[in-house]
Order: sequence, then structure tokens, then C-alpha cells
Amino acid sequence: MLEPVNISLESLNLVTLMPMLIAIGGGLLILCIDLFKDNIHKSFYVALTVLILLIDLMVTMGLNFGVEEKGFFQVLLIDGIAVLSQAIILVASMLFIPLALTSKRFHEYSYPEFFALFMFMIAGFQFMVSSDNLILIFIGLETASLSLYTLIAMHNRSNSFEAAVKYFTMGALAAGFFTMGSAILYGVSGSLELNQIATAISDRLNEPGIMILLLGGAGLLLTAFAFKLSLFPFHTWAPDVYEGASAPLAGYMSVVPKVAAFVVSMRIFEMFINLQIEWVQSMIIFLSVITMTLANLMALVQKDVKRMLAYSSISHAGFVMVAIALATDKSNTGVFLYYTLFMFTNLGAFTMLWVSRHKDRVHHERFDHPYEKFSGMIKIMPMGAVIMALFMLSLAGVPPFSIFWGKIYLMSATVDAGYLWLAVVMGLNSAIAAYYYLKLIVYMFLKEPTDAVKEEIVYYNVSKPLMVVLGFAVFVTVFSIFMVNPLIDYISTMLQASSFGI
Amino acid sequence: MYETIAFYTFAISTTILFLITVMSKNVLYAMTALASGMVMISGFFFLLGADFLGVVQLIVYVGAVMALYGFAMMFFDATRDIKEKHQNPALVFLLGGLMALMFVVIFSAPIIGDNVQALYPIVEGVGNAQAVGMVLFTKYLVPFEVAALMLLVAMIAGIILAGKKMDYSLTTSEAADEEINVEEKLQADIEREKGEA
Amino acid sequence: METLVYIALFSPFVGSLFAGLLFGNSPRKMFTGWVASALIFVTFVSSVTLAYHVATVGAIHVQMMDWISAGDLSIPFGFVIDQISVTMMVVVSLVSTIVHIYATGYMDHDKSYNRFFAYLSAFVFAMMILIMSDNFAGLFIGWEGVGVCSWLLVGFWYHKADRPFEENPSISPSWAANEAFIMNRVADLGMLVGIFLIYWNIGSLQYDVVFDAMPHLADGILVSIAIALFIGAMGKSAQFPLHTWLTDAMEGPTPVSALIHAATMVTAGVFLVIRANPLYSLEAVHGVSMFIASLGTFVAFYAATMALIARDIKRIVALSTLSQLGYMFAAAGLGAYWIALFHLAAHAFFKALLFLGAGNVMHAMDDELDIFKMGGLKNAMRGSYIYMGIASFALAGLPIMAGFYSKDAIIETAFNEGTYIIWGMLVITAGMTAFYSFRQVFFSFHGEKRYEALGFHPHDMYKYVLIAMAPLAALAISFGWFMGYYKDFIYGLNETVQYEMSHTTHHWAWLLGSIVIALALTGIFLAWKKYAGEGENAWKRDEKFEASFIYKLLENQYYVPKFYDQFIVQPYTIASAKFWEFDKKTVDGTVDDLGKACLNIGDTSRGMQNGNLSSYLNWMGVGAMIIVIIAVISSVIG
Amino acid sequence: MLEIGVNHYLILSGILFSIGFMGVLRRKNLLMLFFATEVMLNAVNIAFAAIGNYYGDLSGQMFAFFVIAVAASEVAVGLGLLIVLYKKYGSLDLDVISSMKG
Amino acid sequence: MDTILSILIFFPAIAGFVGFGITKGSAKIYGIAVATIELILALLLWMQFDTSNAGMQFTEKVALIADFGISYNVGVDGISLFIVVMAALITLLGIILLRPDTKNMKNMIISLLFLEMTMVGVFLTLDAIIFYLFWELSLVPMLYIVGAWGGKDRVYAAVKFFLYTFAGSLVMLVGLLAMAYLYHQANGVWSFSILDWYTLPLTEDQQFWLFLAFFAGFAIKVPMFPFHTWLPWAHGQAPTIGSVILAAVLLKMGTYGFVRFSLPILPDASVTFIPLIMALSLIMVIYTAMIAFAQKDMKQVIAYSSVSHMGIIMLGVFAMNAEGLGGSVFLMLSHGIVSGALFMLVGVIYERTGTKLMSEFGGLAAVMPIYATVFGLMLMASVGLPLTIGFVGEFLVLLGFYKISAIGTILAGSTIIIGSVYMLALFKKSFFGPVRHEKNLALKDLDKRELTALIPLVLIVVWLGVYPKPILGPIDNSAKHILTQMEAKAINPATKETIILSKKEAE
Repeated sequence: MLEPVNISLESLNLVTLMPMLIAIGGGLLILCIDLFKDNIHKSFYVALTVLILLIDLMVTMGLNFGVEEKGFFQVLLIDGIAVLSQAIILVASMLFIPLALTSKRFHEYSYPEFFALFMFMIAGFQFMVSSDNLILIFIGLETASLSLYTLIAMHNRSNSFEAAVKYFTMGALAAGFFTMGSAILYGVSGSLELNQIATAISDRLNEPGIMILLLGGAGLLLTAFAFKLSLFPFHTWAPDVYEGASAPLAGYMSVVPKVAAFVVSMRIFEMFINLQIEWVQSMIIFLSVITMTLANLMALVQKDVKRMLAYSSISHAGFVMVAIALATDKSNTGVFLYYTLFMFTNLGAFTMLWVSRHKDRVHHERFDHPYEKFSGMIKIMPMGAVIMALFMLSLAGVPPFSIFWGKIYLMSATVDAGYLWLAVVMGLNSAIAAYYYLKLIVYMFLKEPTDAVKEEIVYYNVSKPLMVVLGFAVFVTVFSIFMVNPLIDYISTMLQASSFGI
Repeated sequence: MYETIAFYTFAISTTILFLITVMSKNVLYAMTALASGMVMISGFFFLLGADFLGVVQLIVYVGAVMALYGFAMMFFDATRDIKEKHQNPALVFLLGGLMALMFVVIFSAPIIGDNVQALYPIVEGVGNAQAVGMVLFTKYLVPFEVAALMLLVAMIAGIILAGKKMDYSLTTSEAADEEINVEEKLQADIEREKGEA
Repeated sequence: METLVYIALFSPFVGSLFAGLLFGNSPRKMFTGWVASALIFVTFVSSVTLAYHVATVGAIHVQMMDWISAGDLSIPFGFVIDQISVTMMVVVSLVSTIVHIYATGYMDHDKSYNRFFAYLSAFVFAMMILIMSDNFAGLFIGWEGVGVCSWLLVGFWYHKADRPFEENPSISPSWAANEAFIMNRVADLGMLVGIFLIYWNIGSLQYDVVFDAMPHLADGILVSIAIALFIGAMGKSAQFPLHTWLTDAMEGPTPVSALIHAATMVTAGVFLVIRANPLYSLEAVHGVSMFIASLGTFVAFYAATMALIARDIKRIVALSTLSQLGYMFAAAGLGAYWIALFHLAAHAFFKALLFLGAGNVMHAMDDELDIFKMGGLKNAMRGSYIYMGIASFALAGLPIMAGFYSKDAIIETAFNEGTYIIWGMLVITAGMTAFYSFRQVFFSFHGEKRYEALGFHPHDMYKYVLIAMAPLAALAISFGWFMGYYKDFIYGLNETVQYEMSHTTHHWAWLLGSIVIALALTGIFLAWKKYAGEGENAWKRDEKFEASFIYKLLENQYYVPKFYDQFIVQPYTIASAKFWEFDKKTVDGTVDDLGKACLNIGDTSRGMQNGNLSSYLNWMGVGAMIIVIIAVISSVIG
Repeated sequence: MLEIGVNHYLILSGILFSIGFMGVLRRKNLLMLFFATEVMLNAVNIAFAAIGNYYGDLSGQMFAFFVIAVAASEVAVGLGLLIVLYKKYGSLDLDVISSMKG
Repeated sequence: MDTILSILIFFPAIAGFVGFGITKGSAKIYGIAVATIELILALLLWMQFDTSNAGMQFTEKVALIADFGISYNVGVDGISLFIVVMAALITLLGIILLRPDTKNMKNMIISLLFLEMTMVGVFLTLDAIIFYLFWELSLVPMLYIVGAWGGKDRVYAAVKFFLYTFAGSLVMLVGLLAMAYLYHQANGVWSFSILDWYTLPLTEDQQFWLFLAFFAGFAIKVPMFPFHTWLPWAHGQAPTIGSVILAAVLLKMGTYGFVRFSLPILPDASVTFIPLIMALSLIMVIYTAMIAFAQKDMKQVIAYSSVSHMGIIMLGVFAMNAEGLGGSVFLMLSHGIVSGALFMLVGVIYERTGTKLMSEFGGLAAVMPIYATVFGLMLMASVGLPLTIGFVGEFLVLLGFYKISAIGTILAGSTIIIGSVYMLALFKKSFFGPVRHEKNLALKDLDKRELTALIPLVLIVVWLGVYPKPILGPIDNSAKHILTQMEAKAINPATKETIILSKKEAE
């Protein structure tokens, strides 16, 4: 017979579960409210969501005890990067969800379930980043992903369904790789927890034939995360999904799932790299180099701004992936710095797209945001054009706009690690990338407006909340230079309080 | 000996069944083969002493999932043979074959470490279900709850996506910005259908 | 005295600014010419006073202010008034004054009259800087300054259109101006290199410092400096092969030709060699000096041959200038610097006179230059006839005339140095000089009045102009008489400038002189015989001779301009066009191709994004496959 | 060969996984494609169960449970998506559903 | 006045921002006012400047990203001072020259003011990252100016300009980061301050690679052969003001970069690379001058001539003596003034006739005498006539470089020949000869607006040609200072030998 278990409540460390519980509770609350009262305006749900997320954020930030915290039988791991990435995820969510408050109605926002699913998705991501147990990571990932697929499909256009199905199917395949990879690691280590896996592997590192298992397992996991991070050649879903999804969701996807996936990649692959398994490092560098290059090249020939931004997000992900390969403190700091800064710029860029989103495809039979839509914008809407240009310049890495700082920090990390050639490749890629960002600026500033470009069409969706979000994004993008130092401070403090500290 | 025979029997049958699943042109055959294959897989679980898992496999997979697929199949009216255009069948087989080869190579390696200690050992004389329950509700309580959340998500997703409300898109131009009330329209539809009936 | 130096220097500048800034753009104002002339005259007076001062008291050295100082380099605006510079100052200011006055008459119908005086005075200013400067950089300022003024003045009638080379070898004034400027710049580069060499080896550009330090330098460096500076001199003084610009520069108004391309600027090269006499008299650079002498001799001869058959009145004078410059270089190269300088001065007087006379002819003939169309002008233009005659006598080196003393001294020097080939050539050239100068005189003033058939109504220049030319005529006659005084004067400068004939030469001097005179007289006689006849004896074109190879060779200036055109100008033009093509196609093309390649790769790789989920999955499968295979292989290998 | 060890199970799991993988790559019909993903997940379950058995550890089985749960939820969401897609396109053939490209 | 540099940098930007609120009609006068104030500030700086101090003055330092060693750090020395003054002057004159009927005048003025901030910022900053910031930022307004007001292929030209420079500077950025890393290795703290970097000893190998990285950024900006092809495009398509500022100030950023970064930080590599620099510069000097001769468009002639002159400047920078270095800085100024003026002049005729093709003109000297005079003067300054501004720098550069290579100097000196070839050809084709087109007879000479813009330049050309001392003195001081730093920092004895602090010592 089994011994009855006696567990003290304190040892569970319930507080570690609090952030996710708040998100889940929030989701359930929304569902319940929906049960009792129909036809509440979406603004109510948006406000509610933001408030819950705010509480969640505050609780999360309060979790920082300066050391690793484990809870619930060591399943939950609240360390620095968990808190940090949760904070980023929550902030991003809070910034993106107000984009629901358009002046025009869209299908997905007419469902209260949309907001519930959104909460559940956040909870999924939170679980994913705050655990080193492969099972919980997997479940969190799937919860979040399944919600995301649904959210995409809820935009309710044939493109959205197509996008959701593509994402879903490839996600299923990636899930297969993830599980298989985990199985191999489990086989090698007899455990599903990364810290124990690391110990076990380091014990067995010299056994003959073990390397093939390790590399095979790492390769399969890499495939799975490469899919999530949209690295070449697993990126193929990304442009279609970005195109099919609504702009806020696309922007959201370019940040939040990636941050979550980066955190997990950090935990998994840096474990390998720290175990001196250089193959993983070379493989990741190889992947990131071709990712950023090819994505950039493909972005060059896009006709649609949103699709271009999709490729650009792929390229940025490739850029940041380098940091994982380097596995230094600085590079890890760089990942978060980069994504924090990237978040604000992308928020702005996608909001601009969202603002200008028209239900009819006025300019192009397939695309919502073809370049022609923006031509001569400076003449009609100077402010809008300048703002959009700021975001483009920031994405291109022109100082002093936000992404530049992330970029130099990462490049500096690369240089520090001795990968000068890689830094040069990163630099040249930024130059290639500048071309397509510039293309939009060229359209906006240097071309004559076409007949179809009219203020009421381009500012179709605009509303006060959207403008506030936009203003916030502009502010942060422009004045990011004053934010960088506190951010670096905070991030490195956080990193020191995690398995990656020092 | 008994185990060997059982293993090979199950192995061969699952392989063949799954091959049918992925090769067959007929959805019904494929699905039947899948269901049978899963039954066979539960056989492995029993062999490996994971009785509870085997049962779950039978109930969840063969019972629930397959039923779901069955309904779906009916919805899509997919009893006919399905024509699929394969652009490069050779590549697919090559990839599949190579993948299999790689797994053979990888798994030929001595995977089980002697020094590796089981963290949640299977206690002698304790039923599998009991042991599983013990672990599941202590160590894996959180994942378990999250799995519940995931199923909730799946449920909501299924309801929303398959719901009638999705037929009227507020997103696309057809319903542009006229302040149409989706509910009203739905109601009207239902009534019209009733009338037709 | 310092004030006088500045007055001498700046009064032409004031004149230039007066004419240029105040009236440059306004309609013709006669007084601008007079003001400018008066200011040049002031310079002349100051120069003469300074000359007296130099002769009696000694050289003056003033420093106005710093110009460039960087690193260890320090270049002031400093001026030195010694025997050499003061000679030049007097000559330049005198000729300039006369030319200015002359120009008030000559240019009185030109609507850009004011502008002309602005340029002309500016030229004098630049020339003064060139002469008076106490360092090589200052010299270079003047050097370039006269170049620009020459450019402006040659191209004064810029509105004239280009004509084909066959029709007019100098194409157009603006073309000739550019040619002159560019060709001079070629030489200037040599000069700059010389300056750099001096600076890096001595550390200063001041004449006194430099010449003091020179004897201590290595031979190779000295030779390089000497060559480099001489290259500079070659350009300005139009020595072969940089001579073609001078004849083309005759496109400018005649006073310009008289002042710049006969009397002053073209002698700057000679001046430079004389100025640098401590360098060129060093034993180490003897070879260079000999080369200078030989080249000078060659040019003297070479130019004279071309002058023999030239038809253009100004070209003949220009070629004779070239030839005389050759004489001066021969003298300077042989070490007889003061003789060269003396000839320079003498030449300035009679050549300016000759040019101005030629200008009178042109003026009378409505700018007609072809001597074949003239003849028998002596009655219509008596004054000019006399002046031209005097000048030609002086040029031919007949006794009493200025040219006799100076040229003869040069020929004697060649004999004295034992360079008999040079001597021989110079003697022959002297004969040819007499022939061609009188050929021109006889052609224009004697013989049939061919102009009548062409409908010209020649009349002589304004009286005052002719009177103004008188000093030149007087000096053309008498300047040689002062040779002895001048020698004493210049011997005060330094050792190296002194040059004395040996006793033997002195002994043979009368014989040598007679040979030259005999040859000159022969030349004059031949010219008389052939060209001065009237009626029966009148000159007729000799078609056969004109078809001969020699004639063609000379007429085409030994095909040198053609050579330049064919082998420098055209290849340069073609190469430029080719380079441009290369730049656009290859250099820029590569960049564009890189860009296009990026786009193409983008476009091609976009193919993987075909929208079909199945192929996406395949890509993913392939990717996974590759990663796993690499994993397996690399783990097996290592 | 006769003595069944963990490697046997694992190799079998690998082969089954490859079959599923091949199916995913091969299938054009979305419904059938989902079948193939089920095959893959099931194949992994064998591996987990086997490893768990040989270590005498329950974690493998746990993972297998959760994989089953995930598979089930995926089916739900996937079928939901298929339904809306089918309504829009009238087909489940991947060649038809490819409006977004480039 | 301790914050005068910050005021100088940010005043135009703030004014540009405020300018959004100005009405269209008053935009130009607003621009003139702001640029005048900026110029007065710059002159004030000059007056306050201590000419005897060769080092940095008016320094300010505020930490921005302390953890990463990035701080806002500005200072001025004899080299940057005058470039800043020139930038302010050229901007003012450029704005004055703007046609009152320029479309979107307000946008133009705002762009120009932002551009002015970046230009001033580049030259005053002492922090590598902030330098990079201004460096990159300067591309943006320029892109807009070229792209929005330019000629037919303006978009292509603008994008090419942007991308080319951007690509190069990103490689440079890697170099900067590597430099910071090396500094961190040595001192344990992060710093991007150039002054700190001056003190950091580097091995020859490190210097070699860092030099190459810096080279990528600077050489494209200069632009050195074979990276120059963006320039004819940019100039050919840019509006007058764009060309003026591009030629006068933006190109100087490249050479300034070499002076400020490559030389003092990497002395040994600088010496090692002299042959390469020399080869490229000579190609620039001769090859582009020949291309200039082949041009049909006046503006292209001047554009290519800019490249050619920049070659001379490059030689001076690498002359490794005070004469050459000081001369090249002076030449930067003089080239800025002269090419700026020439572009303005071409702009004038382009405004009148709508064409820049030389074949369309001819005989302009008779029709527009003042214009021709100013043009002629600038032309002469451009070909380096003594007593004009162009001579001083060119002379000093060639003089200085003679110490490095006699042959190289002679080849480079051919610029005075071929430079006059294309310039005189240009002048002859457009200004001399008969008036080719009837309509050109009616062309008006320079009007008041144009004279206001050009006369200051004319005066400067003459003034600094005759009396360059007020500027040459401080430049010379700072050039010597840089050379002293280089000499002190050099680790290779051969380098020390090449660097000539004072000729007397060298002997």
C-alpha cells in the first residue's frame, strides 16, 4: 500500500501559482458574467481584462524574491526569467487588448469568450515560462496555442480560418517533435525536469553512444521550438498566419508567444550549451543566420505591409536567436531587452495597420495593407505618416529609436562572445532589412497619393483608445534611450535570480 | 518469451495498421485502422505495466476521440475515396524512411543509464492505478489542472468555431458596418428553416 | 621704401578692383582704362625708384603678414626687392603701362572695355607678386595668378564659336584659354613637386634660407629639385613640348599678346631659373643646366623654322617669342644668368613693340591676321611701319639695336662655354630670325597692296597710342647701350649671377659678331628679295613649295598639336567616357546587381511560401530531417 | 533480438512516429492529416511508457497521459477549425486552401 | 556658456519640432531665423573657443546607459569647431537660397532643421554610440529631402544613398562594439567615450580588424572608390539644397570619422593601411576626375569632382604629419564652401531653365555676367587657385603627403591638371561660345535672394584664401595634438617613425 501523503500547505508555496490563477480566474469570471448578462459592450470586457491583467502583473512582479522559488512539488519554478517574461507577456497583453476598442465592430470582439480565451492563453504562456518540467511546459504551450488558434480563427474571414488551420496543423507536427524530443531526454536522464536532466546528462556525458541520443533529442526539441520561434525552414506558417490574423493579434503573436518560446529555449538549449555540447550552439547559429537572411530577402519582395512585418518578425526572431546560442548573461539580457523594446515598436506598427484596416479591401484584391495604401500619406495625414515612419525606422534599427538599443546590445553580446563574423552578418542583415522598411517610408513620404488614399479610409478604425495606445508606443519608441538603462538593470537583476544568473 | 511474442505481434500489427491509416484513400478505412492501431498500442501499455494508461488509451482514444472523428467524418461526408494529388511522393517516402532510419540509429544507442535513479518509482505491490493517482495528484497536480483548463479551452473553441454565429461575419465586408444584430439574424434563420421544414 | 614696395605691388590691384568691381558690369567707361593706366604708371615710377634704391643702397626685404602656417611650414606674404626682381619690375611695369595706354585705344570699341582693364591690371598685380615674392609659395601664387589672368584674357572674346582645327588651329579664344591654362598646370605640378622637395629637405620655402641650405643637400635631391622647378618654368615659358599653347594664345586681344605672351608672363620661366641661379649653378645640377641650355637652343631653332612659313601675323610674332625664350634659356642654362635677364628685358621691349605694331596692323585690317592679304601698308600706316621696322631690326640683332647686344652675348656665351653645337644652332637661328621677322614686315608693309582687292581701308592707330609706343621703340634701339651699367648693377647681387667671357672669346668676339650680323643681313636680304617686290617682282604664292613635305610639316607645327589631339586629348576623352561607362555599368552595376540579387533570391525563395500547407509541412519535415541527420552524423563523427 | 529490451520499444516507437510523420507530409486531406498526427503522438506514448517501465519510474506514464489529453483537445479544436473551414471552402483538400502565398 | 554645445545640437531640433506649428507661408523666414540663431551660436562658440588649447573644450558628460558605458558626451576642438560653423553657415545659406515657391516648404524647413541637428551632433559628440546615433539619423532627413524634392529618379537615388551608407555603418557599428569590448577587457568597465578609447592600447592585429570595420562605415560616406556610386545618384537627383548640404557637410562626416576615430585610436593600423588608402584615393582623384570630364550634366560634373576632391582629403588625413592632416581638415572646409557654392550655382541655373545639361547652355557669360563671375571664382577655388580657399588645403595636403609617397603625390597632384580640365570644359561649354538657345538670352542674372546666399561664400573663399590663419591655427594645433596622441599610442616603432610630429625632430 502506498503511504498516505502528508503535505504541508506551505511547502506547496501556493503563491507561485497566483499569477496563473488570476488569469484563469479572470477568464472564468468573464465566462460567468457572460452567462448572466448578454450583450455587454466589448469595452467592458476590455476594461475588465486589462484590470485583471494589471493585478496579475502586480502579483507577478511581487513574486520576485531574488532567488529561485519552487512550488507545487517543484513543478512550478518562479525564477528571475519567469517573472521577467511573465511581466513582458502581461504588459504586452495589456497593451494589445485595448486594440479591441475600434470604432468599427469586428467579429471576434462580439464574443465575450474571446476575452476568456485570451486570459487562458496568457495563463498558458505563464505556465510555460514558469516551469522547468517538460510536462507542464508542454501543457502550457498547448493551452496557449489552442487558444491562439481559436482567437485567430475568430476573426472570421476565410483567410483567418486558413491561417488558423495552417498554424494548427504545423503546431501539431511540432508537438509531435517536442514530445519525441522529450522522450529521448527522459530516456537519457530518467527525469522530466530540466535541472535534473542537466545533472543526469552531465553524469552520463562520457558514456559511449550517449551523444547520438543527446543530439537527436536536442535536434527534435530544436525543431519544435524553431517552429514556435519561426526559424527557417519552420517559419512558413508565420507570414500566412500574420496575414490571416487581425492586426492586433498578429502584433501580439510577434511578441508574446516568442518571448515564451525564447524563455523555454533558453532553459533547454542553454542547458545543452552549458554542458559543452557545441553542436547545439552551432546549429542554432546556423539556423538563426539563415533565418534572418532569408526572411529579410523574402520580406524585400512583399507587397503587403502586414506580410512584410511578418517576415520582419521572423527575421528579428532569427536575430534574437543568436543570443540563445551565445548563452551568456549579456546575451540573455539582450533577449529580454530586445523583445521589450521590440514590443513597443511592433505595438505601434500593428496598431497603425489596425487603425487603417478597412473592411473592404479597397486597394488590393487580396491584401488589406498593400504599400499603395500608404502612398503619399505625408500629404494627407502628416502625423500618421511620421508616426508610422518612426516605427519603421525603429524596426530598421536606426538610432535612437527603441530597437536600435536592443540591436546593439545583442550585437555587443555577440562581439563579446568572440563571434565577430556573426555580428557583421547581423549588421548586414539589418541593412538589407532597412530596404523594406524604407519602402514603406518611400511610399508614405516620397510618392504621390493615389485616388483611393483618403483620410476616412486610412483612419477607418481610429478611436480614442487606439490613439492612446499609439501615443504610448510612439513615446516609448522615441524616448527609449532613457528607458534602456533601468531596463538593463532590472533584467540583469532578474537574470541573476535565475538558473542563468552569473 | 511470452513478452517477445506479444511485442512482435503488437508491433507488426500496429505498424501495418498505422501504415494503412496514412496510406489509405478511404477515410473510413483509415479511421478504422487508426482505431485498431490504438487498441494495439494499449496492448503495449499493458505489456509495459502501465495498465491504467492502457485503459485510458482505450477509453479516451478509441472511445472519445474516434467517436469525435466519426461525427466529423459524417459532417464532411467523407465516405467516398479521397483523391489526393501528391506532387512528390518519392520525397515523402524518402523523408519518412530516413526518419525511421534515424530513429533506429538513435534508439540503438544504449539509452538506459545504470545510475539513473527513478524519481517516482513504481512501488512493488501497488496497483498501477493507485500509483498513478498518487503521483498525478501530488506532483502533477498543477499540470493536471492545466490540462483541465486546456480541455476547457478546447471545448470553448469547439463550441465557438462550430457555432452558427460564425456564419455571419462582422469582419468581412458583406456585413460591413450596418448595425445588424447577429442574434436577430440567427433567429430569423432558424425561423425560416422551421418554416421550410 | 617699404611703402613704395607696397605701392608698386598694390596699385595695379587697386586699378583692377576699380575697373572690375565698380565698373565691371557697366557699359564702357573710357576713364577706367585711364585710371588703370595711371595706376600702373605709379607702379612703374615706384619700380624705378626702387631700382635706384637697390642700386645705391641694396636689396629690400619686407614681410607683410603670415599666409599659411601649418605644422612646421610657415609661409608669409614676404617680398624681396633685389637686382633680379627689380629688373623685372621695371620691365613689367614699363611694358604694362604702355600696353595699358595702348589698350585704351585698341579696345575702345569693345563693349567689355572695363572688364578688360580689370583683367589686365589684375595680371600686372599677379605678375608683380610672382616677381617680388620672397618665397616659392609666393612665387607660386603669382605663377597661378598670371595663369588665370592669361586664361581670362586669352578667352576675353569668349563669345566666339569654336571652329574646326583645320580652319583655325587655335579653334576659339575660349579653347585656347583653356589649353593655355591646362598646359600650364601640367608644368605647375612639376613646380609644386619642386616646392615639396624643397620643403621636406630644407624646411622652408624662403629663397634666402633655401639657397643657403642648397649646397649641403645630396646631389640626387638637388637634381630632382632642379628638374621639378624647370618643368614649372617650361610650362610658363612655353618650352617644348609644352609650347603649343603660346601660339594658340594669340586668340586673345593683341595688347594681351604683347603684354603677357611676349613681354612678361612667358618670361616667368626664365625668371624662375634666374631666380634660382644659386641652385642651377651648383656643380651637382650641371646636367640639368646643360639640358636647359640644349632645350632652349632647340626651341629657339624649332620655333624659328615654323615662323619661316607662318601666315598669321600674330603667330609669327608668337613663334619668334618662343624662339627668343629659347635663347634666354640657353643663356640661363649655360650659367649666364644676367645675360639671360638682360635679353629678357631687351626682348620685352622690342617684342612688345612688335606686337603692338602688329596690333595696329590688325586694327587697321579689321582683325585680319593673314599676311598674304596684306602688303603695301607702309603709306597708310607710317608710324606703325617705323615701329615694326625698329622692332624687327632689334629682333634680328642688327648692331646698335638692343637685340644685338643681348642676343649676341648669348651666342657668345655658347661659344665661350665650348658648346659649339649650341652656338651653331643659335647662329643659324639668328639668321632665320632676321628672315622671318623681315618677311613679315615686308609682307605687310611692302609689295602689292593686296588688301585693296579685299576692300580694306586701313588707317593708322590714334596718335596718342603711337606716341605712347615711342618709349618702347627708344628702348628697342638703345637698351643695349646700357649693358655695361646693367652688368655692374646686377653683379651686386651674388657670385653665381656673375658671368664673364673668357679672354679667348673676348678676343674672337668681333668675328663671332660679324658672322651673326652677316647671317642676319643675309636673311633680311632674302626676305627683301622675295617679299618686298612690287609689280613684276611682286610675291606670288609658290604652290609647289606649299605642297612640299617640309612646308606641310612646318605649317602643321611639326604635327605636335595634332599629336596632342590624337594621342592625348582624344584618348583622354575616350578613356573618360569609357570610365564613366565602367563606373555606371561595373562599379555601380555591381552594387545594383547585389541589390537585385537580393531581390531575386527573395523572389525565388518566396516560392517556398506557396500557400499550400502540405508543402509547408514538407519544408518542416525536410528541416527536421536535416537537423536530425546532422545531429546523427556529427555525433557519429565526433 | 528475442529478449525484448527498451530499445525494441523505442525503435518501434520511432518507426511508428516516422509512419505518422510520413502521413503528415503525405496527406492532403486535412481530416486524414489529423489521423497521422494522432499516430505520431501515440508512437511517442509507447516510448514514454517503455522508458518509464525500464527506469521503474512513473513520470513517463504521466507524460503519456498528458499527451493523450493534449491529443484529445487538439482533436476538438482541430475539428472545430475543420468545420468552419469546410463551411467556407467546401473542401478539406489542402490544395484548395491556399489563398495566401508569397 | 558651459552648455553651449548642447544648445547648438538641440536648438535646431527643438526649433524643427516647434516648426510643426508654423504656417506654410512663414516657414522659410522661420527657417532663416532659426538657422541664423544657430549660426550666431556657432560663431559665439568660436569666439569663446580657446585657440591655444588643442584638446577638447566645453565638454559635457551625462551618463545615458551607464551599465553599457553609453553617455551623452560632447566636446569641441579645433577640428570640429569649424566644421560645425560651416554646417551652420551652409544650412543658413541653403535655406536662404530656397525658392519661395518650393512645394511643401514647411516640411523642407523642418527636415533641414533636423538635419542640422544631426550634422552638428556628429561633429560634436565624443561618445561613439551617440556619434553613431547622429550619423544614422542624418540619413533620414536627407532621404526625405532627396526623395521628396529631387529629380526623376529621386526615390532610387535616395534609397540607394540610405541603404549604402546604412550598410557600411552597421559594419562600423560592429567595430565600435568590438572596441568597447576591448576596452572592457582591459579596464573592466564599459565605455564608448572616444577620449577613453584614445588611451587604450591595442595590438596590431586588433587594430587591423577594427580599422577595416571603421573603414567600411567611413569609406562609404566619404565616398571612397569603389563605394562612391551612390553619390552621383544622390547629387544628380537631389534638390539644390540637398546637394549643397550633402557635399558640404555630410561627406565630411566620413573623413572626420577617419580623423576622429581611425587615426588616434588605431595608429598602427592607420599606418599599415596607408598603401591601400593611397591606392583608393588616387583612383578616386584621377578616375573620378576623368569621369567628371565625360559628364553632360553640370551637376554631375560637380558631383564627381567632389569625389575627386575627397580623395585628396583622404590623402591628407593619412599623411601622418601636421601639414597633411591640418591641410585635409582645412580642405574639408574649403571643399564644403566651394562645392556648396557650386551646387547652389547649378541650382540657380536649373531653376531658371529646368535643365542642367551643358549642351543646353553656352554663352551664359554674356547673358549672366555676375553669375558667370561667381561661378568662375568658385571654379578657380575648386581647381585650387592660390589666394582662394581651395589652394591652401590642397597645397598642404599634397605637401604633407609628399613625405609618405612622392609618386603618390605626383599622381594625386595631377588633380590640379585634370581638375582644371573638367572644370574648364564645363565652364567653356556653358559659359563661353555663342548663346546656343534663343531663350537663354532672356535669362536673368542673379537676383537678391541668390546674391544673399552666394556673396558670403564668395567673401569666405577669398578671405580664407588670403588669410587662412584664424582657422588654420586652431586646426593645426589640434592636428598636432592628434598626431602626438597617435605617436604616444603607437606600438610599432615603424609607426612612430612614419608619424612626423615636427620636422625638426625628425631630422
